[in-house]
Amino acid sequence: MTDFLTAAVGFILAMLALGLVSILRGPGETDRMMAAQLIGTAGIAALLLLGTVGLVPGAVDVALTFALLATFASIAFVKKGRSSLQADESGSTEDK
Amino acid sequence: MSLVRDIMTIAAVSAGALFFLAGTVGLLRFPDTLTRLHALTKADNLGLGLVVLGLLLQAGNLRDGLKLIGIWLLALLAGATVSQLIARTARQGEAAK
Amino acid sequence: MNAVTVFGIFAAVAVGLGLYGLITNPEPLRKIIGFNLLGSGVFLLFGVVGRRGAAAGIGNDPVPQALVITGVVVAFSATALAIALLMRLHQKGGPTTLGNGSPPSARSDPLGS
Amino acid sequence: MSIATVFEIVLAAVVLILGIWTIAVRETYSATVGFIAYGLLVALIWVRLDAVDVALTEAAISGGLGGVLLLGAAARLQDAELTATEAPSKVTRVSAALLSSLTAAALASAVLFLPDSPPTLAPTVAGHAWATSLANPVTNVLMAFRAMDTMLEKVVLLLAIIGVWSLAPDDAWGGRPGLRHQADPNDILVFLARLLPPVGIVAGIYIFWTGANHPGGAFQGGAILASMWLLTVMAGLTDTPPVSRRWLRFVLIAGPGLFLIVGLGGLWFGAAFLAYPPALAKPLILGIEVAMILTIAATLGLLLTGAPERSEGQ
Repeated sequence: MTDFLTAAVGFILAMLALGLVSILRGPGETDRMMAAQLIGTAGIAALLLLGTVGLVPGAVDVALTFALLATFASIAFVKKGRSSLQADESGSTEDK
Repeated sequence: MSLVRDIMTIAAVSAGALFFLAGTVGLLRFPDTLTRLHALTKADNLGLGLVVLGLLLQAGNLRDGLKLIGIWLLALLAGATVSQLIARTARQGEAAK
Repeated sequence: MNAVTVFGIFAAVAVGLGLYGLITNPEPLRKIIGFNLLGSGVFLLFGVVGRRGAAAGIGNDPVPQALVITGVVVAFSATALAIALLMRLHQKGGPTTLGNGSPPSARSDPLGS
Repeated sequence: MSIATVFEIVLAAVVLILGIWTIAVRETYSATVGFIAYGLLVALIWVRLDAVDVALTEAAISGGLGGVLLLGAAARLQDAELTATEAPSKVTRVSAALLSSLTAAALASAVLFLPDSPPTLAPTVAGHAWATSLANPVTNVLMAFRAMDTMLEKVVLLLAIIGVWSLAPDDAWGGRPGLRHQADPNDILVFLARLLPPVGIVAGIYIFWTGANHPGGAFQGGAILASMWLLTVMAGLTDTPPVSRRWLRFVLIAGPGLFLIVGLGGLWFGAAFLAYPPALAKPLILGIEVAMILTIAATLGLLLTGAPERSEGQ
């Protein structure tokens, strides 16, 4: 059981890494905004499994923190991305 | 009894891992932002749900179980709203170009 | 090979990476990121040493753990202050690079005024 | 090689690749995104090292809040960055690479050749847990055995916020930090900013409260509270308070202030500075922590919003 769950964490982590590579390479800035979202799901799954494997009950609380902070980071991505888009539109008149 | 539970856990976690695989394949293969977003949020949230389901069977008590479900619900809420926000920003970005 | 070895080597490499980024990246923001990476490697070294000191039913020596928690918060404060300084420099129209190309007068002006 | 070791190597490799990407990528914005991912995933390593308290701190403060801080700066500097093409010379790069690899190699060999009987303070900490009647050893160290460190760290936070505020332009002194965000009632962000903070506040208080006996505590809880507050600010539902407000300044000094008063009380009535009488230890520590979580949440939030930029009326 433990071996299976450890393998599952490893697998999900590998998926997370591949997804991150794809997102971070992504052509647009909107692609990068998904990074925190990806970690918010796959990272939580890995953490929950890890807590069960390593008999670390506190890992569930870390997952809870992840869920909240990853959401916060995603919102910040979107907000900053939007403001930089707007700055691009009206940049020439306002900047200097 | 515990053997049955273990088998169900293995089944659920494997199914969850499969959905993570599907989500990642989608991320790697789909061409533009909106379709990739679609692959990411739907498949991964389902994968997380299945992993949570598998771990629920191993949870020692009610409190731990409720916490697991609560985390999944939080992830769902975040996924639903954040993906909409990102999609809207992507569309605005296209319009601005 | 165990967790201590694997993560110990990882921590050492993270310190090296952070140091490299700190030296070679000309932009101050990148230097701040490099410094944070360096710091996280140092914290992990504490964690690895603490993991070896697991005893009395505690999985990781609590004293280094407490030191690292304090360190993380202090590092965050320092980062926030550094970024505030950088933002102010940017507002004043100063250069946001530390390259050799910028003339010395432009570099010292925002600080002097 | 066991499956656990393979997993650990995979984990270390994933985080390491993120670290390399963060350092090597061209655009600063991408580097900050990579750093957020790195900071969140390092928490997994800390869980694997059985240091859940640190994992919580690293995820919340270093990855979450710290990453967003860098991200905000990167977004603002984006236009300025275009002119910054000055790359260091090849000699600098090679010698920096040499120095960094030497440092890394020295540290790695130090880890590999650590003495066989590791020194540890864990039994000492466990043996003195009766003095506070708290079950979480890390909270015991932070709040009782090395309380001086924690108090001074609060002072560092306070100094940082004073430093950030003092960078305000003259006309904005005492004003509101950060930009004003407009609330669009049809925006889903506003919906999220109404729905999530109540849940997040409960979670933050839970993380704080459970810190007495399980991993958690005032820093981690405070970071979650700060992120929820900033979420409502970003959605435009609330505005940052002018920094000249008296209540705000009171909140900022409440944590270290109460800590100092209790410490002096220990000097007056008891054995030493910051000595708690064992019977009162738990209520005293809880009282300090309640004041601290408010101070930490306010300070972290204000550090993220930066120096005052608008005068009060704006």
